[in-house]
Amino acid sequence: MKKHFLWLGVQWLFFLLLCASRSAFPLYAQSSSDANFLVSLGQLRDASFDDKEKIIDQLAQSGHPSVRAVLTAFVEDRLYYRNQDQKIFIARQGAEDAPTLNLLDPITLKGAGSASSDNLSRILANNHLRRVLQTTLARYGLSSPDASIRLESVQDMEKDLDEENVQLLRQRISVETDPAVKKEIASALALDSLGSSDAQARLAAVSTLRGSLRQDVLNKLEAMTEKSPDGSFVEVNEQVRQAAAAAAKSITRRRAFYSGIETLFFGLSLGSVLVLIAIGLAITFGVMGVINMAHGELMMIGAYTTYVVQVAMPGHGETSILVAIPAAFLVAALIGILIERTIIRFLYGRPLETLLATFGVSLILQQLVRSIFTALNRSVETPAWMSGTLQLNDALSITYNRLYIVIFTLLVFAALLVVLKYTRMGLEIRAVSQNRAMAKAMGIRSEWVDAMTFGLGSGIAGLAGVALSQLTNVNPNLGQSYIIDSFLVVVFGGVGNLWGSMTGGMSMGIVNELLEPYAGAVLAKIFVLIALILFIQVRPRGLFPPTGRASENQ
Amino acid sequence: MRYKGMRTAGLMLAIVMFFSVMAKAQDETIKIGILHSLSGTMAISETTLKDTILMMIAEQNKKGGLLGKKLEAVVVDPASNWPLFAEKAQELLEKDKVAVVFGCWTSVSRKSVLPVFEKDDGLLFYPVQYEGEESSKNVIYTGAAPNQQAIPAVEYLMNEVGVKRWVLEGTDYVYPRTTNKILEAFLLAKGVKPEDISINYTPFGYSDWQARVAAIKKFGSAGKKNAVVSTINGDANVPFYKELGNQKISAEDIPVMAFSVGEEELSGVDTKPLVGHLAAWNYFESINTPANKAFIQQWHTFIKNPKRTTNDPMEASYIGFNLWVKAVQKAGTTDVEKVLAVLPGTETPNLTGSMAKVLPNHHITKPVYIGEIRADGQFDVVWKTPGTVPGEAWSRYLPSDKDITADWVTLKCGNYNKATKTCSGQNYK
Amino acid sequence: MPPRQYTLWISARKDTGSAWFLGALAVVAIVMPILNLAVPASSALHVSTYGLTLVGKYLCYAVLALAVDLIWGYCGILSLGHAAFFSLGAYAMGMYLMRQIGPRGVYGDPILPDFMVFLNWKSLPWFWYGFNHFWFALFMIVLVPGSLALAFGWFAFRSRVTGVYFSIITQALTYALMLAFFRNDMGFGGNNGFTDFKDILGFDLHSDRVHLVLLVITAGVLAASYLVCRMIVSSRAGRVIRAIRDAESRTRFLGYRVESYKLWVFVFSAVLAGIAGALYVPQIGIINPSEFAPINSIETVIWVAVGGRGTLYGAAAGALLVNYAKTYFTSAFPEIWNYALGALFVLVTLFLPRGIIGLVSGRVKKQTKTERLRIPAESPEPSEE
Amino acid sequence: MSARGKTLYVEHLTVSFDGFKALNELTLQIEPGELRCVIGPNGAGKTTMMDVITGKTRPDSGTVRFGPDLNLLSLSEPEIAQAGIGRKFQKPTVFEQLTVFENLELALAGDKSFLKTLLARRTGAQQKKIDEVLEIIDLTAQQRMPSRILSHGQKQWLEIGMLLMQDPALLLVDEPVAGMTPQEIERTAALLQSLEGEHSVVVVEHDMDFVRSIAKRVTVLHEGHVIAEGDMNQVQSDPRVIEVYLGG
Repeated sequence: MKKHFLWLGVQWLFFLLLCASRSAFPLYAQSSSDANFLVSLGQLRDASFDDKEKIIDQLAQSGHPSVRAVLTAFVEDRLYYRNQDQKIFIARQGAEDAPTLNLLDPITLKGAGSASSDNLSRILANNHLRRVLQTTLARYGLSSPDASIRLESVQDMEKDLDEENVQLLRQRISVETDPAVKKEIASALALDSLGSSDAQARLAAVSTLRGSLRQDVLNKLEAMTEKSPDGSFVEVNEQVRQAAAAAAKSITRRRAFYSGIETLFFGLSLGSVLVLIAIGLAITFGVMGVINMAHGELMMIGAYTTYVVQVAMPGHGETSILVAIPAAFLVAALIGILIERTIIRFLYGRPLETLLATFGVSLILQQLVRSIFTALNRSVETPAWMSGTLQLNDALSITYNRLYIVIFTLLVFAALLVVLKYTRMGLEIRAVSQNRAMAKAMGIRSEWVDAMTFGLGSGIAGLAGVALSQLTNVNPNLGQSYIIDSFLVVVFGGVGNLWGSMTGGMSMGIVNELLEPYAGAVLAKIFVLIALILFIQVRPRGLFPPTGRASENQ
Repeated sequence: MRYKGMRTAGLMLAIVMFFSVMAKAQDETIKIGILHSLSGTMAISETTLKDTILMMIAEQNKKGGLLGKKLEAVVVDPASNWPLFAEKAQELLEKDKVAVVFGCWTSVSRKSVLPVFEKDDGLLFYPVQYEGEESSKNVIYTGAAPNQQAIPAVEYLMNEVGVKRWVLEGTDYVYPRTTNKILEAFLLAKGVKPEDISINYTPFGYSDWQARVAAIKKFGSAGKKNAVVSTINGDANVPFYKELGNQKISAEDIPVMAFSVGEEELSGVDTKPLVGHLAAWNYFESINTPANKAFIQQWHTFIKNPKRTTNDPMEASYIGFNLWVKAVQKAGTTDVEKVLAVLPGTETPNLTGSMAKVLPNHHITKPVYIGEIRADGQFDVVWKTPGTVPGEAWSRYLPSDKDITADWVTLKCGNYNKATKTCSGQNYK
Repeated sequence: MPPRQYTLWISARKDTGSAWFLGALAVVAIVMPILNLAVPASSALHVSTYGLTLVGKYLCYAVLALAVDLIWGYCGILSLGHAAFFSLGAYAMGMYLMRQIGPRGVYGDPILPDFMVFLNWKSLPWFWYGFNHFWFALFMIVLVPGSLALAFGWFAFRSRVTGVYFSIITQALTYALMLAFFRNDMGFGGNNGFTDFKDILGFDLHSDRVHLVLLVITAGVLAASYLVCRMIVSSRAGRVIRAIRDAESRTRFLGYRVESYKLWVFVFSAVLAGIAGALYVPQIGIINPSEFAPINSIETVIWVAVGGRGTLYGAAAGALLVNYAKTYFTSAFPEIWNYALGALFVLVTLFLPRGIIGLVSGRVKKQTKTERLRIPAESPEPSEE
Repeated sequence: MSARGKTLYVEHLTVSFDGFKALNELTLQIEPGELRCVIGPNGAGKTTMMDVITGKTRPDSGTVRFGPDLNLLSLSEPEIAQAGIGRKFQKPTVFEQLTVFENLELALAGDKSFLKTLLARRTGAQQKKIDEVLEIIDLTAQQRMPSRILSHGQKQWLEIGMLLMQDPALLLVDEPVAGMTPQEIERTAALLQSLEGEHSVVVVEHDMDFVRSIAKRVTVLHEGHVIAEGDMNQVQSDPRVIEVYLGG
């Protein structure tokens, strides 16, 4: 509570500053201000969205100490009125969290008991209002001690640069200490003064903006170089025009470069998904020669495990996914081992038989999941640390979840290599895959190795499921939509060769993304498929063909 | 000789089994066919509608059934496989002799059963918003026609939000194609410049949205107010919205108006990043009317899950079922001809406080609501049409349609050309 | 009925399996129509039109199954692309039927199919020319799948793409085609494909009689293609094909051009699949890209496996059985039929490696498990060295 | 038969599998009607040599000609077989699913294009030829059995029989007596010798007694090239042979 008052103090200071800045603006007495404040607040109840906008403006003008709190509550859908007495309240938390809400008094901002959400009606905001509220609130944020908040506020204010905002920014820039914020404000002001009547100011603005990468800046600059309908240039001053043209040119060039990088990253992220769904298969199919049509369903099970884990640990949205990774691996692996022990072990040496049987298994698994979880999608939450983008600059940003999936893929891949190369189990797996009889003779329990190998492959499918749950629908058909791709990747890379799957998947992903902007999603995909078919004609055993006499039978 | 006989046992067995099936005895109930996919890709959406109809039937039977008989549901699974839809439709009509069928979701499934219903003179209630361009004697369309969803939605964006630049993003099949075609015609008519409209199609189940969303972002940063009108179908939506959320496209900057995304689709997404994005429907679960409250209550008890959402196609199924019941009571029989005769003009209250009335073109009247996605996956209604909107089978904005009208009362035709005074199309004789 | 005199010829060759198969087929082709027309609908023996359409559909699938059995069961090449050949044949027939609609379409355009009018196409794309003639359509039904198989096979077999690699690229082929046909811009009606057909050769497709005739024709085609396949496999070429399946390079060293044998069989089997598709469309009344789905190819393989590969009649029987099971389960246990079907596949592969026919013909009993494991027929790779 | 009386020239043949030289400047010549035994320790390149001659493996360098003008390296396996070179594999490979009779029938010389075989009817001559061979390989009784149920020895014979059906000018026989009973070995020896003169025969074998029993000329391979050639005695007395082979 103490902290709270401190805040009030800060707001008061700011309020005074605000008043000082607007000479025209009279200072209310506290009590009357409260009254007016409540009145205009009350009007929010059944005002149209347009009226609400006006009211918000009034509230802001009133400069009442709790304006900020109220407006913040409004933008966050926490502003209610009680049905019986129509009194306005701020709720501590959103309605979806709890049936009963703890209320705050909008004037004192002190606790005002609680009420069930049924007796309360929320005051609706729409997109437009949210925008208005944000810019209004931004003015408050401008004086926040936290630089990042200040930055956001500036960015919000940039979205409509009216007189007031420009005023405030002008004042701010003089006192602003943080370089990033200062720069942002500078470019904002420059953006504004592009429209000024003074050619020198415009020229200066252009030169400040030359370094920018922003699309809206670019648009403004390009607009300046265009001719207006009557044939005269929009920008009258020759010199300024050329400066603008030059600036626009350099911005476009640099943006093009970054968008190239972006496409490349898109390719990598798509590729890593392909790799992830394929390497599990590279083991079951490549190493063991089992055409596992249930591979997709194992991924689906991985995804559902993620969902179950998330449900099992409510309130740990940030961490549940980390728990899900080992869980998914285990569940999928166990199911895989079950399949291997009950069905596949009777079918070694008959790859097609495994295709048929596992196809049956995939039907059963799908229906099983459908019976347990219904056919509806399951929502797997994206933890905060995985959502959002890594803003490298105004032209290039990378979404975190894609980034993490790329990393995840690399980790899984590396781990797999280590297991196969440096562990006893890996050794035995390779031994059995190369010469079963000999391995047996050397006392390797090939039965056990088979089970473990299949389990390993299935477990990795489960891991792929965890990743997919972050990208797409978690529903019983999840597997179906990926199985074909995973087979293609494995065959393209060369059956039984992990590096093959890696290069194969990545190159397929990148080619696909490079083509997509020109050919469109479908044609790009078709092209990739055809290219793959032709490639197999040239290299009938894929990128990295299996070598040695053993492979003669492949 | 015995072995040789057994060789073809399989074949014989199959034939014999047919007879056994053909020879099923009929009993004294009114049979109601439910033709929704319970497996395959469409199961996600369609199972819910199957349950809805089952619920309605149970309710009706509690009320003592219909015409003194109990209602009996005949559920089949066309497994999201279009030829199988046709087969199952035929099975319901010819083998089970059902009085009415509630079913289909995708347009192609409807198209594939249409010939069957017209040949066997069955009655189908189709509960999903669709592209129009069709009016069959044997189908009642209780979902929205384009003028009951798309057009009002775009008008809202244009007038209330002040959108100047449009991305029409859709899955590449007939519903988005038609809707976008109508919308494009409409927008151009409203003076939107062609370069301010960008139309793009992606395949079914498209999941790699990163590039597309980036492109939308770029298109949107041209300084004019921009909006996306999404006719993206089922599966592709979740990855699309996930990508929107990740690339931080906020509804304040670029609102996305969706026609195929409802409460159920959102129950599969983490909606926090999507707050404020829009959807246009004729029903929202959040709409606060006694009828709706009761319906939701009933649904939760029936499905034994207080968290299950309701959605627009469910309301359409609800309306369809009640319309049929009313019509049967009016006609005093379940005979399709007679029921079809009384259906136009039949009215039943919908769940949002207005009346759903069957029009001569076999579409119904519906109110249109615009909702903004809420953090809890529900919608806030931010706009609604003053009254109900009558469904139009043929769009007034398409040159190919302007002369065509559907009227099963006076013209007895679903595709009547006013100019040439000829009737063609579905029931061409 | 053709089957009769052939049956004599067959039984002369002491092939009782064929005799029974063709006999049963004759029964279907003769008895079903009678039961449909003569027997009153009230009677328990009456076969409804629904029943007929089903059988018609199954028989089409049986033809497809023959095609797959020939290439897989006898030549050991697992093609997962037969759905593509089937669908191409189907589309060729569909294009003819679309042209037959003429001005009776929704938009009443005398030339353009509705979906083209709808996509604002002004004129008929070149690849639609000629499809208003039935003979041309028939020609295409053979030509299109045939030439695709020829081109594809020529490359694949020449560069010795074998076993799983072949299976996967055939799958890629059909997948690519599916995506292509889903595109509305391709001019094949996109996702909806073709539907709302009016008549074939002037006969109304909605009339039961026409369906009856189609059924009989399909039965005839099935019998004919069965006999041709039988002739191939029982000829010396047939033995070469089996030799290729069992020991490919050995066959090479005997001086046989393995590639060309494979190619011939592949192309023939593709054409057969195309014909099956062509018969399928008018009876089902719709064709759309989902027929290309790779899953369909796999299902076809499964019919053959369930029936019993390498026997031809086994494949046909398998197609009938599995599809009947599907029809039955999807209405009898709509909620759980996938369990039943899945279990069926698993059990058959585990316990009936020679399929149902293997069971009833009792050949399995003579074999020990180890022997069964060695049967190369069941591995896609010719076992050599 | 056009193939008759042709000489097989193998000159400077080099084949290496990733680094390892399986054949190294191998040069040898098989005269028409000659029966030649090729011996050598494991990895001497015996099988690889046969692979190259029959077109299974392509050499890095060197030439293989059949008769003065026919360059085998430019031909595919079937073409080489058609040119009159037959091969029997180390591990007997017969068509397990086919009967003994069918196995032999497939091996019949003649046009082997698809359409021809599709319409082929068995002529009396062919029937006679098959019966003869059945006699020779002593499988007349088993001719209707599927070949998979034959004993190992019988399979070896069937395969040799198939070679005879092809009626090739040159037979390449890889370890014909592996896993045979003494009696069978004897008969095989007799059989191979009976071919001499009519056909050129190259026998690769480990079993020295067997080699001694049939061989006129013996070639010893080591590390991919010929280290000795001559009759059995010469070869056995050759110090290098003793060192690398008999000694080792």
